[in-house]
Amino acid sequence: MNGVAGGLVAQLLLAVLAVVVAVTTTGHRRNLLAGTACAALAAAGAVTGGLALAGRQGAVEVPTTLPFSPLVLSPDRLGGLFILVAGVVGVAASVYAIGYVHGASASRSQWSALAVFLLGMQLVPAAGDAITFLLAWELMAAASTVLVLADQTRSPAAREAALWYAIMTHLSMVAILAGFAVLAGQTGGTGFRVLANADPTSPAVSVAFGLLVLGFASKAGLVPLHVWLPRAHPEAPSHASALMSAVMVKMGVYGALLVALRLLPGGPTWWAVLLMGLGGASALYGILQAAVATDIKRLLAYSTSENVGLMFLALGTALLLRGYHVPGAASVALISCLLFVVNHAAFKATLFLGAGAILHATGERDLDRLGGLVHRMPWTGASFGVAAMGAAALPVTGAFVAEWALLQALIHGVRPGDQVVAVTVPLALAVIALTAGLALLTFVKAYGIAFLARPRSDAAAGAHEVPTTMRVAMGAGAIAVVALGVVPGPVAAVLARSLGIAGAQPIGLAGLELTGMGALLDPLSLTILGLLIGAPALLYVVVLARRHPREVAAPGWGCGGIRVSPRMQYTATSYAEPLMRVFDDALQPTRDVEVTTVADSRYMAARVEYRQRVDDVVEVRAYAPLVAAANRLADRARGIQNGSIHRYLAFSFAALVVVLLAVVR
Amino acid sequence: MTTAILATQLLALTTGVLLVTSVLLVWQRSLASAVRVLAVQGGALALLVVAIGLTEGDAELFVVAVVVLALKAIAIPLVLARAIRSSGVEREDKPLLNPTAGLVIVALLTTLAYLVSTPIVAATGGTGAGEAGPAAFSAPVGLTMVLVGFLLLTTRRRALSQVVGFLVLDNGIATVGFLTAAGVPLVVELGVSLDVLLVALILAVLSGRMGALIGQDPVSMMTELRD
Amino acid sequence: MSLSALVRLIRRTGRIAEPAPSDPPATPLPIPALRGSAQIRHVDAGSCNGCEIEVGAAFGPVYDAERYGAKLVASPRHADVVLVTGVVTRNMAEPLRLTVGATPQPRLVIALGDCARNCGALRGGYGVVGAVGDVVPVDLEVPGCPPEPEAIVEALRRVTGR
Amino acid sequence: MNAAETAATLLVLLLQVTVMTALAPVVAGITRQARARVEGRAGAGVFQPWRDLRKLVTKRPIHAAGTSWVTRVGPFMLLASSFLIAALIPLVSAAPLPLVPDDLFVVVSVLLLGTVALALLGLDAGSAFGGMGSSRHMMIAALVEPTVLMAVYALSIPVGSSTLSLIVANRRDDPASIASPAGVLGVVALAVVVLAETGRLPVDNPSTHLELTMVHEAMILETSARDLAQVELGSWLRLTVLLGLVGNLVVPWGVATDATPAAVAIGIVAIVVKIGILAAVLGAAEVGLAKLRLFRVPELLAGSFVLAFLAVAASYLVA
Repeated sequence: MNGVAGGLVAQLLLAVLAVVVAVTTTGHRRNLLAGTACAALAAAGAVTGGLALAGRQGAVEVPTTLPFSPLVLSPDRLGGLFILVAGVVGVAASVYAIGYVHGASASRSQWSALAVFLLGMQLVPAAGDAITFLLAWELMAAASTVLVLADQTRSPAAREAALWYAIMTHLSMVAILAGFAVLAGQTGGTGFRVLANADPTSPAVSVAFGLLVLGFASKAGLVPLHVWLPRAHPEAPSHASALMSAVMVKMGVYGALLVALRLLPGGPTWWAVLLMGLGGASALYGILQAAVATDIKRLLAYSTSENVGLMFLALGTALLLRGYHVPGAASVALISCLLFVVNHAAFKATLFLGAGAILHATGERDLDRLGGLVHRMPWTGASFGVAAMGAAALPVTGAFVAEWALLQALIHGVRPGDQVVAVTVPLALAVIALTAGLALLTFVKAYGIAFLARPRSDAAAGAHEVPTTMRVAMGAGAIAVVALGVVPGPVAAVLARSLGIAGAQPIGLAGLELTGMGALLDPLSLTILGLLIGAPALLYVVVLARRHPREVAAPGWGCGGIRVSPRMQYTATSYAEPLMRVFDDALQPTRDVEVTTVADSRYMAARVEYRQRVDDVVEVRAYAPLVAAANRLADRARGIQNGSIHRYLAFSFAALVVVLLAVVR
Repeated sequence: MTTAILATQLLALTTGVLLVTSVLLVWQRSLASAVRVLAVQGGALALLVVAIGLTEGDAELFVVAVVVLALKAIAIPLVLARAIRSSGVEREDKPLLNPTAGLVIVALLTTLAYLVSTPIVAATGGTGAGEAGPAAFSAPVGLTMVLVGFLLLTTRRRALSQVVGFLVLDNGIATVGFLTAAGVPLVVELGVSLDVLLVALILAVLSGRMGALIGQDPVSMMTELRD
Repeated sequence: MSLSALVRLIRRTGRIAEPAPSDPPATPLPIPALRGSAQIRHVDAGSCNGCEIEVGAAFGPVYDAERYGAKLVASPRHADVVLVTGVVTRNMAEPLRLTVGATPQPRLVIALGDCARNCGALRGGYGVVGAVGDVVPVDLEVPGCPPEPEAIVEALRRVTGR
Repeated sequence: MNAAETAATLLVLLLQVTVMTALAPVVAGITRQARARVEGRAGAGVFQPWRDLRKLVTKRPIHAAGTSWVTRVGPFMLLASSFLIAALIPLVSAAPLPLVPDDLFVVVSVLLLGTVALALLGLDAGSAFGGMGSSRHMMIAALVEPTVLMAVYALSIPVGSSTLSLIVANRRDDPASIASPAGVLGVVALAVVVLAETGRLPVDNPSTHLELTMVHEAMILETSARDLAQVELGSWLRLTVLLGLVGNLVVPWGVATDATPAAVAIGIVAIVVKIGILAAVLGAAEVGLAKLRLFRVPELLAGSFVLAFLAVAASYLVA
């Protein structure tokens, strides 16, 4: 029994322990103990993942009473990477939760669900066969549904969100199940090694690919299967939404990687184009919605579907380039995909934890009612700011490196003559560029409106810094965001090894060189150069500051106006308004203006009320009809049952007869 | 040898100008400048013919070039300019498609055109600029112009700017024609160009009349012209 | 007007600005900081707009005060000189104080025109708080009702010393 | 590349930054002077911006109560990002540092650092104008991004690398590529982007006094004294460097390829001349331009995006 196997077993035991602790203890002790147990569980996962990533083999076989072969847990290097990510984020989230949870979110069920959720996420990448994969997947899905329901007693929105989430996640489950079933039918086995024998050119396998991508895409929150994201993430408690967004969604990416690289390599071109299309669409749509969102957690949720979109885009590009025999660029695209995975885990977890801190301190999620928090919550402000830089892919964060690598892959990926490539690659570049620009706006808005300027509500004015455990978790996240960006070379090398490909190697001061395309990026040297050049100016500025100290004027400059109130500031809504107008056709906001005039003249307005809401176009156009149809069907189905016991017995009797007939034949 | 290089450079330049002028026509709203751009496009077309003449080395094409210059760069623009002055409509206000979307669509149309015409390009020798024949440059460009012409025809309200669209369309056809058929017979080309001139005249007059009859002439209002 | 017509007009017009009247003034103001450059924020504290017209003329092409390093700016935070015209009315007293307070040190306040210096024709009028000097400290006064552009330019040259 | 050469390159880069910093206010002066002359005015002379800076640094900054670290650090962040770009872009010499190549993508994102600093600065004071400017600024920045990357792409195709010095060198060695449709379109698109990025007409009016039409000015309404000096110098430096880039792409001759004093001297003279001419042309041309309505700006950017896209298509599917 070696390290990996030991780690896997330890996870199972720690999960049981965590549940027991959560159920038996009470009050603040529960938060402390259960939180610690969850952190230990996650840490075990991190260690296991690290070992697997380092190449250690190890398997655990769990015999089952089911008529299947025993469940196999044997993570490969790639799985190890995802387990590591899940574990590290899990530790941060658990520590954060100790200080964060209160009321409903501190209940027995919530803590137990958290433990099970962590376990599920750490087992999915460890699965060695389809059955285990699906079981772990279901564990993850069910536990997260419970977490979304945390606030259900008080908020109907939470109940609705949980409903959407449960339906979507189980549809995805069904799709994945069907996909694996088709593959199993083709190959006659459920182990991944066996499934890998399927012939990717046969139509049946293409169907399986479609089903699997459908399932994984809906878990990954890709447009148009993203509708659960902007509902579930805001309603779940923040440590849960951090886990869901930073890790669980990645399991969809892991599934796609598993299918595209390990199970069905060398598929037809349209697979790659499909992935690129899905990715590009959700990248654009997600960031567009994020840019105009005012609920901070909704904003983050949409930005998640943007980032996952970029990951799928990178994966699709890699497959495409592989198909056209540009191995160098293909592997760089793959590496950038994994770089996105890792960095997104870092900054998105930090952002959600930060949003949770804001919620904890002000009880507000609406950016329009926040402001000036940087003075009252310096720690949160700092970590959120750093993470926001990461989300905007600015240097020197890891996301910037990932984006840079992807762009390099695109630039070097084209040989004149391959039509498909010559068309898709420029389009992909355009999509990525627009996405990057909008992401910049989105996160300048998120940080600038929430933390800078003057408070827009009493809640924001009365904010306070959050407990230590939360600060520690957020700070660690922020450090990770920068660290990943400062030493991209080793990171990328590890990622490349986890895929068993070449294409990236460290250079200079932990810089990254993309071998075969003469492109290199050394953020540390860049920073040093910047400091070197900026130093004299900085020195001069400091001297000036000593000689001519600042003075503070009471109000900001309002054209000499005397009554300058915080309500005159730009809000998140107004900040995104120009963009809203530019993309009016895509977003289709509903605006209505209500003018109430004074009694004696209808030309003098007493008050003007302006309302504007942006609904999710996809949801309104695509899902609303479906939901309506489902309801009609349900109404009709109600006709069948009238409560008479005889009729129900008749139903089961008929069913029995039918089954018997089927058996006889 | 040097003439070959010169011809290639000329081809690259003229096709580039044709492409950009078509984009500009989608870009701006002012009819007067649209006509000016159209004139430039005509000139570029004439130059293109010259370049082909250099590569093919037949003198007949130079005559065609002169004719094209006279008609497309001078005559038709003049006619249109007068029509605009008489109609008093100088802007294409609120086209059915806002310019931003139109421009993005043009980008996609261009890609499509290049895709479709790759076989032709391949047929006329390689995809590299060095050995590519004239068709390699202008077949896709011509196709793009045809598509852009249709775009203008379908999305513009003013009759005159639709005339412009029609002329772009014709220029595109001419471009493709010159190249793929390595020079249409002189007579045919002359006939076509004269027809176009005729059409331009008639449309100009008509739009003038329409202007006189129903003030502004949004073509979308002309739904009564059935059977 | 089409671009070509504009170009033709420009060529026809040529240089409008008159040659600089004289050498820099003998008695520049003793603020070395503002030597060579002075950004000006203009405040109309309750003027009849006569002075505004003259200020406009002073910064127009003919007198071109900008050539001496003076420049009108949008925000007092950017300004060194607050150029006040007209008597200070009740509603403008506080804004005037705020504007001067919003101007970083070292700064100058110029009272432009007789109204600004001593209420001029509007002395004792309804809603008049007083001259500029009664509200904020004034460093330089420019007489005249309204003062001629030359006078304004001269004052500005004393500030910039050019 | 051994240590000595690296040191030499570094030295040249520092020299380049110094020259550009000294030149930046003069460039602003040139544009204003050219404008003044075309308008028939005498103008304040090309060194007026320097006088303004000299005065600004000796004043006492004022800022509103409740402003945060952004107000104190933001201006310097902008300035520092401009310095870094001035070092990265091959202006005087086309010999990149071994570990810090002048990758165009990196250059763009360093530019964005400055953009973000300015946008946050606008928001921090909590005044209506600042927020307005910041919001418009970020919208334009967001829409510029696709165009600039597409232009970068178009320029990088012939070279097969996004490294600027290689692109410049390639254009110098193969002048035909400058006149080629792809080359021309790419540079035109880039030029439009430069106008948008540096807040010149027709995207933004650098000399407006009306708050409601402001973009860049509105963000810095609250900034004073040395903070203002840093912001202004940073923006001018940005303009100067980007003009220099366009200049070197259109006329790639005179750029030093090695660190010999003679070559460097020639390089300095060449780049100063190029930038000076471009600045004068810019200033004079702006007289004939009016500011676009904010919601017409996307049309302009879409247009230049299409140009860049055509450049890409042309270079793939034909040449």
